[in-house]
Amino acid sequence: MGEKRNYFVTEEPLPTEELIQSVIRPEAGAVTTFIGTVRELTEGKRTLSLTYEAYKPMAEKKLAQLGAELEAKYEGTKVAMAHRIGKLEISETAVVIAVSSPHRDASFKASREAIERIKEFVPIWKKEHWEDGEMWIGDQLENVSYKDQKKPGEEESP
Amino acid sequence: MGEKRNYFVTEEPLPTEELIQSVIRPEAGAVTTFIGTVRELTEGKRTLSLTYEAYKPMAEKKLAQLGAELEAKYEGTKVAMAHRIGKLEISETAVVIAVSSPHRDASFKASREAIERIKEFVPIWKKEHWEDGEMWIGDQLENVSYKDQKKPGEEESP
Amino acid sequence: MIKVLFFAGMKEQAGTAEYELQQKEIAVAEIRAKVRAEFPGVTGTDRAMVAINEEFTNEDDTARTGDVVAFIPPVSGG
Amino acid sequence: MIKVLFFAGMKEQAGTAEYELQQKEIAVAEIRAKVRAEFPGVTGTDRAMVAINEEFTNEDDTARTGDVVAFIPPVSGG
Repeated sequence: MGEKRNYFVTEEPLPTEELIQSVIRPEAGAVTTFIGTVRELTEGKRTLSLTYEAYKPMAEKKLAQLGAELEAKYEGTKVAMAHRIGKLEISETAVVIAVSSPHRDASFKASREAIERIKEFVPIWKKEHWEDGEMWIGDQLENVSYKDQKKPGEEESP
Repeated sequence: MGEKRNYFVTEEPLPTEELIQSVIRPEAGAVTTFIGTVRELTEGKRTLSLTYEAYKPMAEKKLAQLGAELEAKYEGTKVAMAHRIGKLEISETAVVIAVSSPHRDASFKASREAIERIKEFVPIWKKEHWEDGEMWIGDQLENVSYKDQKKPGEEESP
Repeated sequence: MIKVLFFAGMKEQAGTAEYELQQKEIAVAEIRAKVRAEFPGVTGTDRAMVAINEEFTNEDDTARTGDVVAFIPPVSGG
Repeated sequence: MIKVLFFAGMKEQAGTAEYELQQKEIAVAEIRAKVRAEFPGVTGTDRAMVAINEEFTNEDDTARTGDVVAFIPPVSGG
């Protein structure tokens, strides 16, 4: 499991280079990074800005748990993940995931899984601001219900 | 196709952050980065350092051609790639690939394909330095022969 | 006393980020009912996950005095 | 005059990064034969790709005066 500083939620711009450096090691030959940026157009609708909110201590804890799980699942990987909160403009970075591994396959798989799973259960929410209104995303999806499901974050059987 | 500065070979440390910034755009929501670093151990053998050599103008041209091909194949992607040459120490960065796209799937696929194809046909070579000797890599692989094959760099049929 | 936290749209609808339950011990299903009664304008109290002390729970888990309960509506980070 | 470039292990074996062919026009297969004769200590002249003016070639492609030919042994960048 990575050091605490490898998993954090912050109002400051994300230190991409620092996160990459935090996973580089002599035994690693590959680092893959996923960076989520604020996209202007979603399904033809123009976003002006986003506001992210987090249940910060739980989000950091869940990021760390997810990182530890991925490090166990993908051999030789080291993971760092950070999410920004507050108001973000178009093209600003909302999330950075960095994964190193001896060989590239493990890093690609782990970073892909990391972003999928952050979107499933890490307690962070975004509000989209448009010219004609704003909305918390996620909440409007009538087909999303956690009830009567397994707890989010529980790993599927392999 | 990206600007010229998006594809280069240099003796200087690679500007990872700059390459990432060069592909970030309002219409992109995802950036994936692949960073190749010098690994200390390969199949149990300890590397002391690496020396990379390139046929620089051709390597830059091939990187640009590859980038343009990937941008055409994976919709909405923008690509930047740089390779360092000269002597590199353990954990130093040898190659950086950055790909942005509106949605993450295209970026992940394009960056994965980029590194695979760089290893196939971009004219760059590495010499490994060990305690007990050194060797140009690639050249010793008896099963690798370009003769009687299609030209490297030619795309497979989809 | 048990602290209850709201986030995102639920926080806006509730008009507050937190409130307090006076119970010494209360099951998750009951917490949902209490919140529904206290904040009729808050939608999604059934749909949200409930966390106790930063861990997701099942409906029959119980919060006790000193615990922090959080309603986690469908997330949208990343 | 046609310039021929060597890289990596081939350059070390040849003891030079480039040499010149006096031909006005010469096919890739013939270039390989010339280089083999001129540099008997260089291995991989058959195995290497040959590029003309920074593009990979086929065996029946032809280099002409002013062209730059490069032997590209199996690459190992990345």
